[in-house]
Order: sequence, then structure tokens, then C-alpha cells
Amino acid sequence: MIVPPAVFLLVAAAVTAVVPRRIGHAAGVLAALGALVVALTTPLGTVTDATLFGFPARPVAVDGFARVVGGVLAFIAAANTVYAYGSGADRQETAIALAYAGASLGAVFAGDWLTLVVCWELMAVAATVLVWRSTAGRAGYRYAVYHQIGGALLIAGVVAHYAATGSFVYAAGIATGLPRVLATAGVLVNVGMLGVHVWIVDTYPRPSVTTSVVLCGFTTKVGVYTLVRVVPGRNVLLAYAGGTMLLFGVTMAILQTDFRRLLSYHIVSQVGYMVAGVGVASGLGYGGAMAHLANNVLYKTLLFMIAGVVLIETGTENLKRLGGLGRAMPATAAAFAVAALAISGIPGFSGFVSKGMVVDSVDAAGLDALWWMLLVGGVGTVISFAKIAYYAFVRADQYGHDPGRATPAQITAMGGIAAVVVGFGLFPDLLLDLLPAGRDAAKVFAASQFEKALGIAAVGLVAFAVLRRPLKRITAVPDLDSVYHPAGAVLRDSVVRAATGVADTLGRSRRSTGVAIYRAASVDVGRPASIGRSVLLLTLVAALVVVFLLS
Amino acid sequence: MLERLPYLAAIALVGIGLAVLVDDEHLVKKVLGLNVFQTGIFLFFVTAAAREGGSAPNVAKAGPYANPLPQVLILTAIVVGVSVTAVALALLVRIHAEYGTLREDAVRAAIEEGRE
Amino acid sequence: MSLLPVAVVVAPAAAVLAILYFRDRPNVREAWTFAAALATLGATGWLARVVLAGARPEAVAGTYVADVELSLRADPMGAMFALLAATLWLVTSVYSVGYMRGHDEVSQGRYFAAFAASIAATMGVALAANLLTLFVCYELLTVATYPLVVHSESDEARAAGRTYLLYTLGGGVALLAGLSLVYVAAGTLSFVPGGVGGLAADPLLARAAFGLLVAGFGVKTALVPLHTWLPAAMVAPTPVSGLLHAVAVVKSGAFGLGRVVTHVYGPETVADLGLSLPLSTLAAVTMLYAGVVALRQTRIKRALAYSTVSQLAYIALGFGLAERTAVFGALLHVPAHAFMKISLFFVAGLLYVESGVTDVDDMDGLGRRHPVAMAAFAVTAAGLAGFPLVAGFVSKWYLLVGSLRADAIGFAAALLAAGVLKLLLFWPMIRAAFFRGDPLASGPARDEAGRTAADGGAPDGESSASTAGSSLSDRAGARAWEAPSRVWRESAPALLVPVVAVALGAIVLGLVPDRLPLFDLATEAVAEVFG
Amino acid sequence: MIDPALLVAVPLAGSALPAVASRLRPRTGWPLALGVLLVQSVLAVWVAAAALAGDPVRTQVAGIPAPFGIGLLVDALSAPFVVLIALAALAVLAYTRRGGPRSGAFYSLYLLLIGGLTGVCVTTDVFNLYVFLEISGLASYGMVAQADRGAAALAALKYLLVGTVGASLYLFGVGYAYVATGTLDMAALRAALPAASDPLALAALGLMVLGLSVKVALFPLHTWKPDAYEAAPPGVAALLAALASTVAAYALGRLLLAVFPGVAEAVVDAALLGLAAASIVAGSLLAYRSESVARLLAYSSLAQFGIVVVGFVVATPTAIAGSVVHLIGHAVMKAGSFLVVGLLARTHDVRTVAEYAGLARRSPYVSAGFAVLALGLIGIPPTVGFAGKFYIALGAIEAGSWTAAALVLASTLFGLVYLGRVLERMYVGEGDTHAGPTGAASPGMYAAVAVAVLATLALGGVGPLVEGWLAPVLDGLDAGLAMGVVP
Repeated sequence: MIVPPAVFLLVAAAVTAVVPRRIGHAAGVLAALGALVVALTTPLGTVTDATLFGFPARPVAVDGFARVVGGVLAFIAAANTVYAYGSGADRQETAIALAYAGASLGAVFAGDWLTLVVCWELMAVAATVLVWRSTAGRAGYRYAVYHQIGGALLIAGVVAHYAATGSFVYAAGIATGLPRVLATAGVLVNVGMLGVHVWIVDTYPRPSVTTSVVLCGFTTKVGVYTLVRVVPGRNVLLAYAGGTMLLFGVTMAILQTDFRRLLSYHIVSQVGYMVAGVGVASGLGYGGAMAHLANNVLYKTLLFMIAGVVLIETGTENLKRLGGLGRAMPATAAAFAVAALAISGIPGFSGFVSKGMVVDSVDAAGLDALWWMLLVGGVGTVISFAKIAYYAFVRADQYGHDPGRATPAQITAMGGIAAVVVGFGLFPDLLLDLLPAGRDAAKVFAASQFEKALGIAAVGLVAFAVLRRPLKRITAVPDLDSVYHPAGAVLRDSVVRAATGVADTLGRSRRSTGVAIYRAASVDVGRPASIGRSVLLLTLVAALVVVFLLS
Repeated sequence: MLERLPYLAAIALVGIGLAVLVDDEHLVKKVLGLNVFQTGIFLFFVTAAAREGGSAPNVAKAGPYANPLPQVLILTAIVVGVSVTAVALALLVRIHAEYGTLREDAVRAAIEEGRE
Repeated sequence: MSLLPVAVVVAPAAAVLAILYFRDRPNVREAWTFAAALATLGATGWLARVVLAGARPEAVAGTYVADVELSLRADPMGAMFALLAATLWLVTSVYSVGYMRGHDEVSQGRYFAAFAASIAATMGVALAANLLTLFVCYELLTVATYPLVVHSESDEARAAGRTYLLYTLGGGVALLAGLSLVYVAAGTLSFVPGGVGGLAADPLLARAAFGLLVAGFGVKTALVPLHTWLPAAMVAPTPVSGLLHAVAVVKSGAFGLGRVVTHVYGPETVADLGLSLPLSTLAAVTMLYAGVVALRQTRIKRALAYSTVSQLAYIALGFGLAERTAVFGALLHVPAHAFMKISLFFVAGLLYVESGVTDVDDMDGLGRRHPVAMAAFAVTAAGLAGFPLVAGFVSKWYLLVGSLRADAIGFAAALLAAGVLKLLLFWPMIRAAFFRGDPLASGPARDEAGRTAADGGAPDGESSASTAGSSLSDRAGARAWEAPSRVWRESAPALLVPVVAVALGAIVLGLVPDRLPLFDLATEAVAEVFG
Repeated sequence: MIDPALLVAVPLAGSALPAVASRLRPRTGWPLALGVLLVQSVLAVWVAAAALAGDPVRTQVAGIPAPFGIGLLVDALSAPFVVLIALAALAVLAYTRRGGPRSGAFYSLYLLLIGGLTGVCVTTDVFNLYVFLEISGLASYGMVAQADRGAAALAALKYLLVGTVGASLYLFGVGYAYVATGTLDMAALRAALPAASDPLALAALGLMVLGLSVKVALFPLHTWKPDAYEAAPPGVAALLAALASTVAAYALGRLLLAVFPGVAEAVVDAALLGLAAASIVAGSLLAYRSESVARLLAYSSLAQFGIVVVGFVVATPTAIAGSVVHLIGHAVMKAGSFLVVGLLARTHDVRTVAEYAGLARRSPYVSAGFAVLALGLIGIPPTVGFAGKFYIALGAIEAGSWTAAALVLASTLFGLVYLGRVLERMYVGEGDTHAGPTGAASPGMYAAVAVAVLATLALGGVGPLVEGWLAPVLDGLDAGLAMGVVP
């Protein structure tokens, strides 16, 4: 029996909501680190059985994947709390963020589908509240709708699984057939699969910076992690879907001029790598996917933190209006360098290792087209980060910004993450040893990896140099949401109108029937019938009776 | 045909009585109509009791007798009818005292007026 | 012969007379209400214990009509409903006092008397040993609740009262017809776990009877198209809407439906006669239709009413599927929905009394004025939408499992879609309450800088500044959040305490339902029916 | 063993007393009537108890045997009505001490009415039935006219003319029956009729049923009723509402069950069901449109008797029991309602639905009583109004008469529509057009109302009892025996 790591964070969330801000944040950091320790020290194979809502359940089950993903999420929760403290987040926001992280950890360490669903929904709620707190307009509302639909699909899949197998405890994925289709569809919403990815880019660039930072790390990653649970085994379709996500995300990212929106598209693209790895489903594929997941959480959070610092200090996140930050904010610029190099897969930084593993696994699986897609995607990544680097940090400031420096807490948070990124880059075994699979097959520092990585980087840089001017002319690029959201509104309004229209019509017809009956009743009431009329009626009836009976 | 004549007469009396009841606004005539109507029914009964060549049911005489039972019944019915007529006339007196008229439509109009 | 079931019915009934007698002395009158509520709860709790221990206390008042007795019998299903009603009556009594006094309502004596009478009738419905006794109590419930519906005596209330009576007594007529058919077909009206048997002998008759019974109970269950009385009845004072229209009245209908399926026809017969699909379909249509119509309501209480219609259809669906797990889910959804919906109504009433808010559009910023109440609202609304750790999730889960075990994937889909509709209904309210009209909510300007199209479009640089500002205002605003909370000053305690109590109840039901007697009773009930 | 003839003889003989005595000494009418009615009640209960406990109690007047003599019979079917007549008469008498007309003649008519009605219930001779019908009719014409208003005289005359025509039609039918069979004794008629399924028998059936339908006041033969009930003094209206149509309906039922079963059944059933349906629907609609509460209640009787007739048409044991229960229940409830109407007219000077607005506040107890009575009339359990309807509906379903069942069940809703209107006015909303109390009411008046209200509730469970009583009689009926024939 262990204390589930999620509990640390949930308790901390409750505490943070009421105690003074400083103490609360400290408690949050401690709790997150406590969760990290538990995640890393709990022996593999530990399970806790319990009864949930009357069903046999397994709220905690620790295996290799859970340990890695849970550990990195716990770490990032600690870093987020430090960053939030340094960025002016109020205690309520941090409390919700901790709850969100707690729910995510709960989902990661869940050993049965019921627990997973519970945590899944809690994540959605917490994230929704986070979004709402600092986003006007209907984006937060849409976020909730996307996740409710995704959650509903997952629930349907899980329930169907239970109906088919009679158990919620994890076994070999969700039962094949309809249950698996439903559950996969639900998970893919959270993963941000191409087509339903719009919620990511719709939501993540909008809220306050601390909220973006918190959001970017959890939902999609838990989605990928869950995908492994739902669809074990090779799935070429899924692998190619990952490749498509990658290419699409990267292309859209290159076209963006908004810092956080660009990063948001990169969530789509990076998740594409992981999905590809999950689809390949070899030891190397899984290992790569999980390692990439862990790395991505780290550097993507770092990137959002940087975007946040930039936004806070300059007041804008439009790349076209930034510049000269390399000199003005050296620590931030250094952190950006680490993160950008990591995401671009430059040797010595964490992304290099895990990306290489995924690419190799695809190669080993013989999916040549996908392999090329991954390489091209890598080039795109380089281009987009070169773009950020150029516009925000390298070129001279033309707008007279006078940014201050990042706060100590911000620097601590960013520095801590950057250190881990570099650490995993230089000593990949730190990460890979924790993973149950892929370690043996990974050719981490093989020469071919260096060639590929450096080749990609070179191509990318050249491409950016060529494309910089043409790209300037492109402004807003429509995404699928420009179709979905108006269509959704029209659908909703027309359904509501139709339904209430039916009700109105029914009501009217009922009323008019009532009026008709009432009118009918008013005949022959005004004054009492005279004697003559009474007797006449009587006579007529008598005549009728006689005729009727005697005929 | 001839023996059916009393039946037809009975039907005719009933019809006349009903017609007066229905058609005449004068309340006294309505009461008269009622009497005619009842008389028709009495006639029907008595006719039913008649018997070809029958005589009054006097045990001292020889038969065949007319059926005595309907006659007894009609005697009772006539008494009832007279009582009804008496009550009706009493009511008419009261109506006349109250409204000064015995036409139903006039009385009704007066009642309506009194209500408003 | 046991007096325990009788006591459960008599306790509130006796209170009626006492309340009427002391109608002009508020404190004495309310003391009687509380005394009766406590007594009822005590008796019901004891009854539940006895029932869980395996006994089935019974009380017979003699043959009433035909060969049918007027009798009470406590079985797990009935005890569960009775326990629920008794618990919520106590809470509602507290709330009623706060609401009626806070709002200076007229005719409070009549109000409390009718309330107690309604509870007595509900207890009768719960513990009825046969369909006829249930029917009698069901009709009395209609009569007892009428004064509550027309309480305000306005034209609108009178119209609502007429609609209410016409619908519910019309339902009573259908019910009477149905039970007569059952009596003729089966020769008995007693409740037998798993069905009385013999009904399938004449399928046509049995189907007609079932249709009539469903129509009869469907009125109070507010199945479409028999539902319109419920939104109309929202003119009643809010505690009435809460207890009676979310608990007693509508649940009596749902409960009756359950009795018909489980104790008159029996699940097998229902399935054999092909009655399951039509009833379930009707429920599913209701669920979705009401969910959609709710979206267009501007009054909070009306929106809640439509949500009730939709939620009750969950229960109807569970019974309609006539599958073990689904029936269990339906039974569980009775208390679950009761706690959640009563909490929402209580909050609606609190908002009305304390802030004068009745419209959805006026909810902006209420979360700051009434943080605890609105938190309760948010939590229970989430429960209605089916979020976990609140009561609604658990029962819905069982319903889902049940519908899939019954191979009814379409109904599972309907349940889930209904959940999404609830979200569409409640999320804007909650959002408005907490995050709109609130100077501290960060970043309001972001999308308001002339970019309504931005709802669907891409953010561009123009508006970035305000986001930064938002973050800054977070900093400034942090101070306000640190300010002493005004938790206990947001409303009269008599209003707030019940709100918190029922919301906590909903959470407990969502966290550890299997530790509660209600759960055990439902388990027992299902075991009895399905063997 | 008591002679059932006494049941008729006591009130008829007693009816002379008040008129005579009050000439000699004023104000002696009421005590005398009370005395006679007490004796009558004791007799009625005694005889009924004997009849219900064992064999029917029967007698032949003057010892002449059937089919020539006049037979009197108290069996399970008539016993409840004999008791009902006696007890209702007592209760209303309590009311009229202060509320009703108080002349000696009135009490004489009162006793005459009771005698006549009891006679209708106990006779086994179709002609005697006519006589008793007319005796009670005469008494009621006179009693209606006792009201102060002139309108009462016209209403009474209308009642008289229409009622007499109806009774005469019945007599006409009796004539045909006699021509067809040569007997007037019910049992003998029953035995003779199936053989004589000729036009004569059919005409007899049609005219007798029609004549009684006028007395029962089925639509459209009802026109005398609203006028008479509205114009009559409240006590009289209550008594008539309790007994006049009830006893006529009993007679109709008796004829259908004991004399004419098997004669053109399909046609008669269809025709009566049509009349009943018309009564239920039209009566309810007319009641809904009535402004005067008394008139509304009178129209409501159309609908209620429609239901009773449905029971007799369906004629399964359950349905017959239902009709009996409903007749008794309706008598209690409708009489009680009229008593309330009279009481309120006296104490608050209100007569129309509009004037009833807000009465519940001004007169809570009487209003509550009226509410119970009205709910009973609508047919809400556990009142007796529900029990009757339920049995009739159950019987109709047993017999597979779906139309009949639907009619009876739907009548509940109709009742709700017209009575709900009054209740809503009384209870919801103010409307204090009338000031405070205008007149006093006696304890007797309140007591009579209370008795009706309590009886409405207490009789709710009387169904199984009635069913048990009737079972032997109806068994005989099933066996093809004439009712009233002791095998």
C-alpha cells in the first residue's frame, strides 16, 4: 500500500487554495517533489486494489511507463509552481493547477479503466476552469465541449469494454472491436489528433501565461500515454496518423507569427512523433515514444515559460513586434537556446535521443514513407524555431521595448528544467534506464544519428534563410476551426430551434383544441331550456326509441 | 280495423297532448295537454283489457269478463293524474300571483329581468 | 403486521394537522415541521435497517376495492426511496424556513402543511405494497402538491396549477386504466420481486396495460410529450420546486415506473413482450429533447426543470432496459439526481432571495457574491453533466454498463450525448457566475478588442498586450483574493447550510456510494428482483 | 321479522301528521317528522340487516300471492338504498331545522317523498313502481316550489310536466308489458318475457327505460333538473340530489337486471351506453359553463349518473357493485355539496362561481369540507367517489367493454375540469367582492355537512362489502333466475 502520488498534489491543491500565497506555493512544490520521489522509488509492479463505486478497481499500478511519465509530470508540476509563484499567479490558480497535475498523475498511475476515466474527467474540469479564469470569449467553452465529447467517447469505450470482459482492470488494452474504436477516438481527442487538434491551438495561446505553461504539459501527454494502454500492438494507420500530425503541425507552426500559437502547433507536431512511435509498437517505438514524451514535456513547458516571460516583460507575443531579447534577457535567451536545440533534435540535448529512437523504430518497422515524413518534420521544426530565435532574440529591437529581467523564481523554474533537458541530452541513460523497453535497441549516439540530426539542422537553417521573406507576407492562416466553430454554432442553434419549434407547435395545437371544445360547450347554455323544448326533446328521443326498437 | 280504433285514438290523444305541451306557451294549456296525453295512455290500458263480447267483471254474472286488472290500475293512475293536475294548478296560481301572466315566455322574461 | 411502515407515513401526516392548527404561530408551526421531519427520518432510518437485516415489515389496512388490500410493505426499493425523501425533507425544512421567511411569503401555514402532506403521500408511494395503494398515494400526492404549485396565487401560478392538475390527474386516469387491466389480466396487483407472472398470457392486453401504466407514471416522470407541466410548475416557491419537483413528485413517477417494470411485470416479461425498446426509446428521446430545449431557457428554474426532465429520463431508461445493471443504475440515479437537483434548486432560490436573480443572463459575477453557493452549484451541475466524484457519475456509469450489457449501444450514446447537452447548459452559467462581470478575472480584454470573429479565428498580435496586462492584473488582484472570505456573510445560514449539506451529500454519493445504506438497499432491491 | 310494508307505510301514514298537527300547534312539524324518520331509520336498518345477513325479506300485501298481489322485497340490492333513504332524510332534516322551509306542509311532503322513494325501492311490481314514482314525484314538485322565489314555481312546474310525461311513458311501457305477458310482477315478467320477444316486449322495454331515464335525468332528458335544483330550497335540493335520481337509477338498474335481461340486449346496451356517454360529456361541459354553483352541481349529476348507467349496462357483478357504490357515494357527496351551497348562500350570500372566490380564507372549514366532497365527485381516492368508478371501470374491462371503461375513466378528468374551477376560485387568489358573513347557520347545518364529508371518506372502502352483499343475488342472476325469486 503506497500513497498514490496524485494524493500529494490534490492535498496540496486544497491547502494552497486557502493558505497564504507564499506558503501555498511552497506546499505545492514540496508536494510535487514528494510525488516525484514516490513515483521514482515505488517498486515496479506495485498495485493497490480497492473498490470504486462498487466495482473492483486498481487505483494505483506502477510500471515502467507510468514511472517515467508520472515522474516527469511530477517534476514539471514542481517547476510550474515555482514559475507560477514568480509570475504573479494567484493562489487559486495555482491550486487548480495542482489539482490538474494531480488528476494527471492519477490517470498515469491508474491501474484500471474506471480510475482512468475519473481522473481523465477531473483533468478536463480542472483544465477548463484554468482556461476560463483567464480567457474571455467562447474558447474556454469550446475547450470544455471538446473534452466532454472526448471523455464521453472514452467512457463509452471503457463501458463497452467492461460489458464485453467484465473487468475494468488493465489487461491487454481495450477489447477489440467497437470498444477499442470508441476508446481510441476518445483518447485521440485529448491527444490532439489531426482533425480534432483545433482545441489545442484554440485554447493554449489565449489564457494567462501561467495557465498556458500549466496546460501545455499534461493533457496531450497523458493522452499519448493512455493511447499505449488502449491500443497495444502494432497499428500502421496510427503510425502514419502520427506522421501526418507532425507534418501538419510543423507546417502550420512555420506560418504562425504568434509566439504561443506557434508553440501550440508544435504540440501537435511533437505529439505526432509519439503517436508514430506508439503505432510502430516495437520496444524501440514505445521506448522512443515515452522518452520523447518525457523530453517534450520538459522542453515544451520550458518554451511556454519563455514565451510567458517575454509576454510579461514586453507586453507582446507577436514575433513581428519583438526583437533584441537575446541581449535584454540573457538568462531567458539561454533557456530558449536549450529548449530550441532540444526540440530541434540537436545532439547533446534531450530531443535528439528520443527523436532518434522513434525514427529508428520506424525505419526498423520498414515504414519508409513515414520515415521520410519524420525527417521532413524535423526540418520544419528547425525552421520554426529558427524563426522564433531570429525574430525574438537575434535581430535588433525596432520597437523600443524595455523589458525587465525574468524574476528569480522564473529563472529557477526555467533553469531547473533546462538543466534536466541538458542532463537527459548528455546522459540519456538517466532516462532510458527507467524505461522498461527500447533501451537495448536504442543506438543513442550512433554516427548515423549525428548525421541525420545535423543534416536536418543544416537543411532547416538554410530553408529558413530562404523562406524568411516569403513567410513575412503570410498573415493569418485558416485552420479547421474556421469551419468547425461556425458550423457548430449553426448546428446547435438549428437543433435548439427545431426542438423548441416542435414544442411551440404542439402547444399551439393543444390550445386551439381547447378553445374549440370550449366553444362547443357554450352552445345551449345561455338560458335554461323551456318546458316546450324539454318535452320536445323527450318526445324526439321517445320516437327514436320506438322506431329503433320496433323496426 | 274497427277493434284497432281505440288504439289509434289513444295514439292520437298522446300525440295531441304532446303537441300542446311542446307548442303552446300558455302554461294552463300545457297542463291541459298533459291531461290529454295521460288520457291517451289510460285509454290504451283500458283498451287492452277489453274483450270481444266481454262484460264487466262481476262474479255474479257469467263470463267472459273484461280483464279487471288494467281497469283497477287505471283507476289508480287516474287518481295520480288528478293529484298531479291539482299540484300543477296550485303552481299556476302561484306563478300568476307572482308574475301576473301564465305565458311561459313572459314568465321567463320576468325571471331574467329579476335576475339582472 | 408491523407499525413501522405506518409510522413512516403517519409521522408527516400527523404534522399536517398540527401545522394547520398552529398556522399563525410561526415558531410553534415550524417546530412541528422539524419534529415531524426528525421523527420521519428516525422511523425511516430504522426501517431501512430492519429491511437491510432481511425483514419486510408489513401493515394491512384491510381490503379496499375488489380483492386488493390497502397495505404498506417495506422492501429495499421502497425503503430506499423513503429514506431519501425523509433525508431531504429535513434539509428542505430548514431551507424552507429560510426561504419563506426571507422572502416574506404569504400563507406559510398552508405551505408547510401541504409540504408535510406531500411527504406523507410520498412515503405512501414508497412503501405501498401493491399497485392500488401506490395509485391512491400517487393521487393524494397530486392533491397535496397542488397548493404548493399555486402558492403565489398569481395568474401564472393558477394557470400552472391547472396544467399541473390536468396532466397529473390525467396521468392518474391512465394509471387507473392500466392497473385495472393488470388486475383483470393477472388477478392481483401486489408487488412481487421479479413480476407477478401470468401477464404474458394475453400479450395484447399486457402491452396495452403497460402502455397505460407508463403513460400514467410518465406524466410525473415528465416523459416527452407529457412533460410540459413541469416547467410550468416552476412558478412555485423554490423549495417546492426543489423537493417536490426534483424529488417527491417526479421521483414518485419514476419510482412507479420502476415498480411496474421490476415488481409487476418483471424484467423478463418486459423483455418478452417487447416493451423494453419502446420505453427506452421514449426515455432516450426525452433525454435528448429536453436537453436541447433546456438550452433555450432564460429562467434559471426553467432551465433546471428541463434538465430534470432529461435526468428523469435516465431513470426511465434504466428501468426500460430492464437489465440488472441498468436497473441498479436507475435506482441509484434516484438519490443521485435528487441530491444534485435539489442542490441546484436551493442555490437558485438562494440567488433569488439574496440577490433577486432569476434569469440566466443575470448570473454574471454571482460567484463572487455567493462563492459557496455557486461552488455548490458548479459541483452539482458538473455531477449532472456526468463528471466523476459527484453523484451523477456513478449512477450514469451503471446505466451505461447496463445499456451496453443489454446490447443497446444507441442508448449508451444517448446517455453520453445527454451529458454533453448538460454541459452546454450549465457551463455557460457557471462560467458567467465565476468568470464574467468579475474585475479580477484575468484577460477579459483579450478577445474583446473588436475581435468577435476571434472566437473562431486565429489570434494575432494586436491583442497580445492585454494578455500581459492580464497577468499583471493577476498580480494586483491577488490581494483581493487574499482578503478575508465572506463565506458566512453571503446568505442567511438557513439557506446556505442546506445548500452545503445537499451538495456535500451529492459529493459523498459520488465518492463512496458503496458505503451508504442507499447503495446497499439498491443492491438488495436488484438482488431481489433479478435473483 | 319485520314486514317491509312498514317501511312504506310508516312514512306515508306519518306524512299526514305534520300538516295536521301544525294547524293545531305551530312548529310541531319538525319534531314529528323527526320522530317518524327515526322510526323509519330503525326499521330500515333492521330490515336491511336482516336482508343482508340472510335471505331477502319479502311480503305480499294483503296476502294475495304474486303475480296478482303486490309484492314487497328487500334484498341485497335494495337494502342499501332503503337505508340510504332513511339516513339521508334524517341528515337533511337536521339541516332543514334552520335552513329549510319550515311549514307543516313541507314536512308532510318530506315524509311523503321518503315513503314514495322507499316504495320504489322495495316494490316488485312494475305498476306499483309507477305509483310510488309519482308519489315521490308529487312530493318533490311540491317541495321544489317551497322556495320563496317565483322562479321556483316555474321550475317546479317544468319539473312536474316533464316528470309526469316521463312517468306516463313508463306507464305506457308497463301497459305494453302487461299486454305482452299478462303480468306486472317483476319475477313473473322476467319468466314470461324471453318467450315474448315480440314488438310488444320491445316497446315495453324501450318506454319503461325511457321513462326512468327522464327521472334519472340522462342527457338530453335532463332539462328539468338544473332548473329545479337551482330554484329549490337548499335542503330540498340536497335531498333530491341525494335521493330522487338515485332511486330512479336504482329502479332502472333493477329493471335492466331483474326484468329485461336478454331482451334486445345489444340494442338496449348500445342505446343506453350512448345516452350515458352523452350525459357524461355534455353534463361535464354544461357544468363547466355554469355560473351558478347549484346549477353546476346539477349538471355534474348528469355526468355521474351516466357513469352509474354504464355500470348497469356492463352488468358484470363488479360493475353492478360499482354502480351501487357510486349511487350511494354520489348521493352522499352531492347532497353534501348542495348542503354546503345552501350553507354558504346563507352565511356569505354567495351563489355563483365568481362569488366563491377566496371563500377558503373566509370560511376555511366549510371550504375544506366542500373540497373533500368535490374531490370525491372528481373521483380521487380514497373517497367513495373513486371506489364506485373503479369498480365500474374494472367491470367494464372484465367484460371487454373498452368504450365503457374509457368513458368512466375519462369522466375523472371532466370532473376535474368543472369542479377544479370552483376549487381554484375558492382557494387560490383573493376576490373579496362580498363582505363578511351575512347570516347565521345552525349546528344542525354544519353537522349535516360534516356527516356527508365523513361519509365520503369513510365509505371509500365500502366496495368489497357491497360486492359481498350482492354476490348471492347476482349469482342467482347468473343462474338465469329472476332477481327476487327465492330459489
